Amino acid sequence: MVATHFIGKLRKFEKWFGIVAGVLIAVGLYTGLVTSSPDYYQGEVVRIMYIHVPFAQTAMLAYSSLFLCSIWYLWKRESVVDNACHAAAGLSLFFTAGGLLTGSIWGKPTWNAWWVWDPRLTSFAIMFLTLVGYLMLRTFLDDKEKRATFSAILAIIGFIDLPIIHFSVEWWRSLHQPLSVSTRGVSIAPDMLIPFTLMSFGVGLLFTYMLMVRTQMLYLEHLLEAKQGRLLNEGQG
Amino acid sequence: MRFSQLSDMNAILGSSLSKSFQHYQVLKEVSVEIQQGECYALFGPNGAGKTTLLRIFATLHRPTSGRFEIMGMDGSRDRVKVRNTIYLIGHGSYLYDDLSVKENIQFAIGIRGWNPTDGEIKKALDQVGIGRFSRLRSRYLSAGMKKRLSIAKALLIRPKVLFLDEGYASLDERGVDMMNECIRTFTKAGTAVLMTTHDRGPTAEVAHRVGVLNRSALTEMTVKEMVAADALF
Amino acid sequence: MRFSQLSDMNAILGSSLSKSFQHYQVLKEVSVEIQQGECYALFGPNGAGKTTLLRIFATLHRPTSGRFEIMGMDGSRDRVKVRNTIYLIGHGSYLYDDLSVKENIQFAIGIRGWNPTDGEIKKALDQVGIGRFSRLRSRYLSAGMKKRLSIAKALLIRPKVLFLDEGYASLDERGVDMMNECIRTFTKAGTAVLMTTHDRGPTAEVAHRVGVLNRSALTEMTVKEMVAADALF
Amino acid sequence: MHFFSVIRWIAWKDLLSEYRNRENISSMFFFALNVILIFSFSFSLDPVTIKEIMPGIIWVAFGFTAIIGLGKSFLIEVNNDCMEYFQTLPVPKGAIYLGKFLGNLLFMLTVEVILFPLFVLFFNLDILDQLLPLLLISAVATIGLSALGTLFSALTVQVRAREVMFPILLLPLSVPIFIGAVEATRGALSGDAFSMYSHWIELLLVFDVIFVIVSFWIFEFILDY
Amino acid sequence: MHFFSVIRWIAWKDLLSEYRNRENISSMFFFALNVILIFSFSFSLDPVTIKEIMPGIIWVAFGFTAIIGLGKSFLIEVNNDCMEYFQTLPVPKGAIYLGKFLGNLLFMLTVEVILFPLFVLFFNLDILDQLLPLLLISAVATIGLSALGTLFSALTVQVRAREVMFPILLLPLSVPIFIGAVEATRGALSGDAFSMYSHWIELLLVFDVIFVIVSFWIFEFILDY
Ligand code: HEM
Ligand SMILES: Nc1ncnc2c1ncn2[C@@H]1O[C@H](COP(=O)(O)OP(=O)(O)OP(=O)(O)O)[C@@H](O)[C@H]1O
Ligand SMILES: Nc1ncnc2c1ncn2[C@@H]1O[C@H](COP(=O)(O)OP(=O)(O)OP(=O)(O)O)[C@@H](O)[C@H]1O
Ligand SMILES: [Mg+2]
Ligand SMILES: [Mg+2]
Repeated sequence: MVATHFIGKLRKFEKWFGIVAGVLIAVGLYTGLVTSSPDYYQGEVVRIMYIHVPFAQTAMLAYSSLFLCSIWYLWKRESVVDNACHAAAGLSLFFTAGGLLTGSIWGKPTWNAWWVWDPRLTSFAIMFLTLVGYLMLRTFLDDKEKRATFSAILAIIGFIDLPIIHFSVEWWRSLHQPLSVSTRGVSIAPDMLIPFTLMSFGVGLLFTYMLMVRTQMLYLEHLLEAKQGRLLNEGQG
Repeated sequence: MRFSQLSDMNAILGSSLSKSFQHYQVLKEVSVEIQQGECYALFGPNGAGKTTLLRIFATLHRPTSGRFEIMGMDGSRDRVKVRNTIYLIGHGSYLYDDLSVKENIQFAIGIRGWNPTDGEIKKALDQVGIGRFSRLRSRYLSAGMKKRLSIAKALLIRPKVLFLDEGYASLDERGVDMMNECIRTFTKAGTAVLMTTHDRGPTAEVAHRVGVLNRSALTEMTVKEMVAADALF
Repeated sequence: MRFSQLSDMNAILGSSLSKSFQHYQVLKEVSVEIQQGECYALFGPNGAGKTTLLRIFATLHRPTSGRFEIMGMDGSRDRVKVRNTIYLIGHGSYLYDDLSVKENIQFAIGIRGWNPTDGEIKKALDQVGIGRFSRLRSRYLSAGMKKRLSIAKALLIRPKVLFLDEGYASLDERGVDMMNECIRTFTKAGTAVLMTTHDRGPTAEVAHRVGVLNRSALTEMTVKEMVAADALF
Repeated sequence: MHFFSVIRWIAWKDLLSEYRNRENISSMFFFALNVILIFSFSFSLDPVTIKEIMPGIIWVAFGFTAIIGLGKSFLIEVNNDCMEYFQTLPVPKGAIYLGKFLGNLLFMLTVEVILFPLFVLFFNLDILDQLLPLLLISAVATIGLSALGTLFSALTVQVRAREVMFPILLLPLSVPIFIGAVEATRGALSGDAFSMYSHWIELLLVFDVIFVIVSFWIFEFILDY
Repeated sequence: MHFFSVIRWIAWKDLLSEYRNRENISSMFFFALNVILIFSFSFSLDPVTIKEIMPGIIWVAFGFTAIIGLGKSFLIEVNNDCMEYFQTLPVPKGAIYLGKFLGNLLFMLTVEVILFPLFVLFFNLDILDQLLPLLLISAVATIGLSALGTLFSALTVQVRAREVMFPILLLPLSVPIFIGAVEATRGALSGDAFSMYSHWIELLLVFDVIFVIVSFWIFEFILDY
């Protein structure tokens, strides 16, 4: 069946994602925290960038995958895809929280406030709240198909926030750092660019790895629930 | 004969339908065939899955596995076409409390793209015995009157396949007779009727075939066997 | 004899009770007397006012005119005392969805000032056939199981007067037998049972007396007459 | 065409029910009045501050009215399982959405049009020369709010904790609408030239189009999960 | 005594249900977070203005949380007609009120205690030295709000348009509470001496006593109309 095939694929490839992610993050952290030079204006504080930016970017990557999986679910209605959606949402919330937290920590020294009402920060907070709403909606729905469909709908309509997060710094004059890599070229020092890139890809891959593992976990939970309900006919085919 | 002419195609065909809710497998490989013009009665203990089966056929639930056809059209792929041919009288009355009986009928039929005349509406309401109440707001109808109103709608829609959940519930004795009369009207017109029920007496008067759903499996019998049986499950 | 010993006092006494809702007079000068240990069955068409009458006796509605006594206490003046002696099994299940079956029972009885032991609760649940589900959240009970739970509560509360609205509704055939068994338990213990019903068969097995409420008036008959009658209304 | 006749039937039914229950719309209106009352007590009202926060007060009041009013828009459909009837209906589900959406939009606009004069009265606003832009802003913001509100009302009305879930889902996604509406209103109230805040109105229009189209398309799945 | 045992049973049942549905309380909390979000956008936030309107923002946010949270407090009782069971119960009805009131009070206080730090964080407040008076103000204001809210929830839950009727009844009567709470909070936040705003707290206390006693007495009639 589709589900077993899909899960088999995940099991086969997951370790490669895990290994590559580990290596990239290790090297990225070393070059970022130890060998790269401190920022001219911000000093050592800037090193939190190597955590903050990858987390924030990965949060957006995670939401994008949630969005794609949701469309996929509405199209194919495979329950394993719903497991992937659930996994992506949880991870997206995790990385969003990480981005908010590291951003706040960074904000205290640079803006002298944990929080400012700036477009990027706010749109990011909207994403956070949308994800909370998403997970909450799931807990309030018992019917499996209804839960999968309704949460997919929410994820799709919530996707409108993503371009706002990304482009808000361009559209509105804001406190937050503008895009460092954009159509207008790269505006970042080379010895910062290397760890930055490593970390971005590393955390992105880490997310992919976690998504694969978590999807399998949720799928197994679903099978277990099915087994408790004496319906093994679904998973083993 | 009329019956054999129509019966070249099954009105309802379910094959190995299974359905499970979270913890609980309600239906397990249930198969059933119902011809046009036939009235099939479904018995079974509380919680056996009768309503669930009806709702699957009415395209309200998706089966966990298995497939079904209504009037030869696939129940998952051709949902919209299937929906053109079916009507379900279930627990919900599908009424708007603040519209009158007549307005409710106009809405329910009108939204399907057909506007019945006042005469047609009145005829259907009279047939189910609530013609007098056509201007009453449906908020003030009693449970039995709401059931009758649903039947009136079915009479106007003239579906190819009619699903009746707990057909006789909340009807008094005269209402039960009226219901049987209407079922006969439907089957004569070639409509397949699938109904769940707990009442053997009235069912025996109209059913052509009987199924008993118990422990997520379906056993079939004739009406005679049903009447004679000591206990059905 | 036990019966005559108890019957020196009426358990339920209604005299010329009338009740009208906004537009509509439901009951008109209805009088009825029911003795202790007696089971009185109330028939009548949809909307006749059976539920309304029960709810008046259960101190849920106030009659528009007329008065009634429960166990010799006036239904309007001594409401609190009356409430100590009655129990109503109506359409509502009185359950909290997120408490388990057992917790629900503990709450419902505990708030009346009495804490039954686990053994007593288990016995009552077993008697109605849902002992296995005592730890299930009541959200997941089917309609029939909720009905059984209400009966279990009544068994524990041991009211002097029990009102049963649509006693057999949503019970399957085995559930109906269980219900009759419980009604017998109650009447043997001297409880007066007043129940509304549409099902003549099972009612005949337990009822001592029968009333038919039609066009806001009550006519009484014996069980034999009820069984023999062609139509009750 | 059948598509439009479905829209018409839905809107007809909603408006007729609303008309039969005239208390409903007047109660919404009193609710908003209450909100204004609470606001005027909760915020100190010296003329400078009031000018600053007036747009916010207006839109928060409208927003909460929307939460209460739109949240129950699909209640009428679940009460007697009418949602189920819709599900088994052989008609395009998007038309049902549009019918409900139009009804809700009309309802919200009515409440707003009645409330505006009250704001003027209570807070001594001077808006006569800005009436047209203000009406335009109200209209475009309300379209977006109603589009989202209708969708989420249909979604949460079938959920266990619907009273809470509706605002929890609606509010974050309507933040852009609030921002646009508040900023544009601020521009209009402070007497700026239209071109100075028209970009906010354009932004609102973009959101309107996106929300209506996406909701229209996605509504199919709410009725056919 | 039986009176107190009734209170205990009611509170036990409510808290157990609430515990089984932990999402419920967290959803209330996220609702309030959403309200903060909307407010922070709707009101311009330069430091001077914010100081002016902060007490209002806090109490309007709590107020709306109360509307959503308390409004559904009796929903659990009508879902399976439990109100009817209460009515036929041979116990003092006031005890049932007190049980529900205590549960609601606890619930509101929990949400507020979690929200306060968020206000501090989001609006950069400086309240550490004023913590005690602020907690006191919250407590006395919340008692009054819960007392009224519990009563009106019981009243409106049996009414057709309950979503709207609840705030319509609650808001006007709770205006005194809002005024008292906002003024006292303003005093505390601007660092005044306690004696300078303690009369507002006394006022709130008077209202608390009146509301609790009147509601307690009047509740009998809600259950026994
Ligand atoms: C709570 C506070 C903060 C939040 C929620 C936040 C959020 C974000 C998000 C969502 C991104 C990813 C944008 C994208 O990829 O399109 C990002 C990137 C970034 N953030 Fe933050 N941030 C916060 C604080 C800060 C602070 C204080 C600084 C430094 C002064 C900062 C510097 C950056 C930089 C340099 C980037 C990379 C820019 C780019 O390439 O797009 N952030 N932040
Ligand atoms: N949406 C649902 N989610 C979870 N469980 C459900 C759902 N619908 C039905 N069930 C469960 O499935 C079982 C079958 O229910 P169903 O309503 O089909 O029974 P039924 O045969 O119609 O019974 P009755 O005679 O009481 O009407 C029940 O145990 C019920 O609790
Ligand atoms: N609260 C109420 N307000 C207005 N009318 C009511 C109310 N309760 C009942 N009625 C009306 O009173 C009449 C009698 O209702 P009741 O429920 O007592 O009938 P019943 O004999 O129990 O019928 P059924 O057999 O359907 O249960 C009905 O017409 C009903 O519409
Ligand atoms: Mg059923
Ligand atoms: Mg009745």
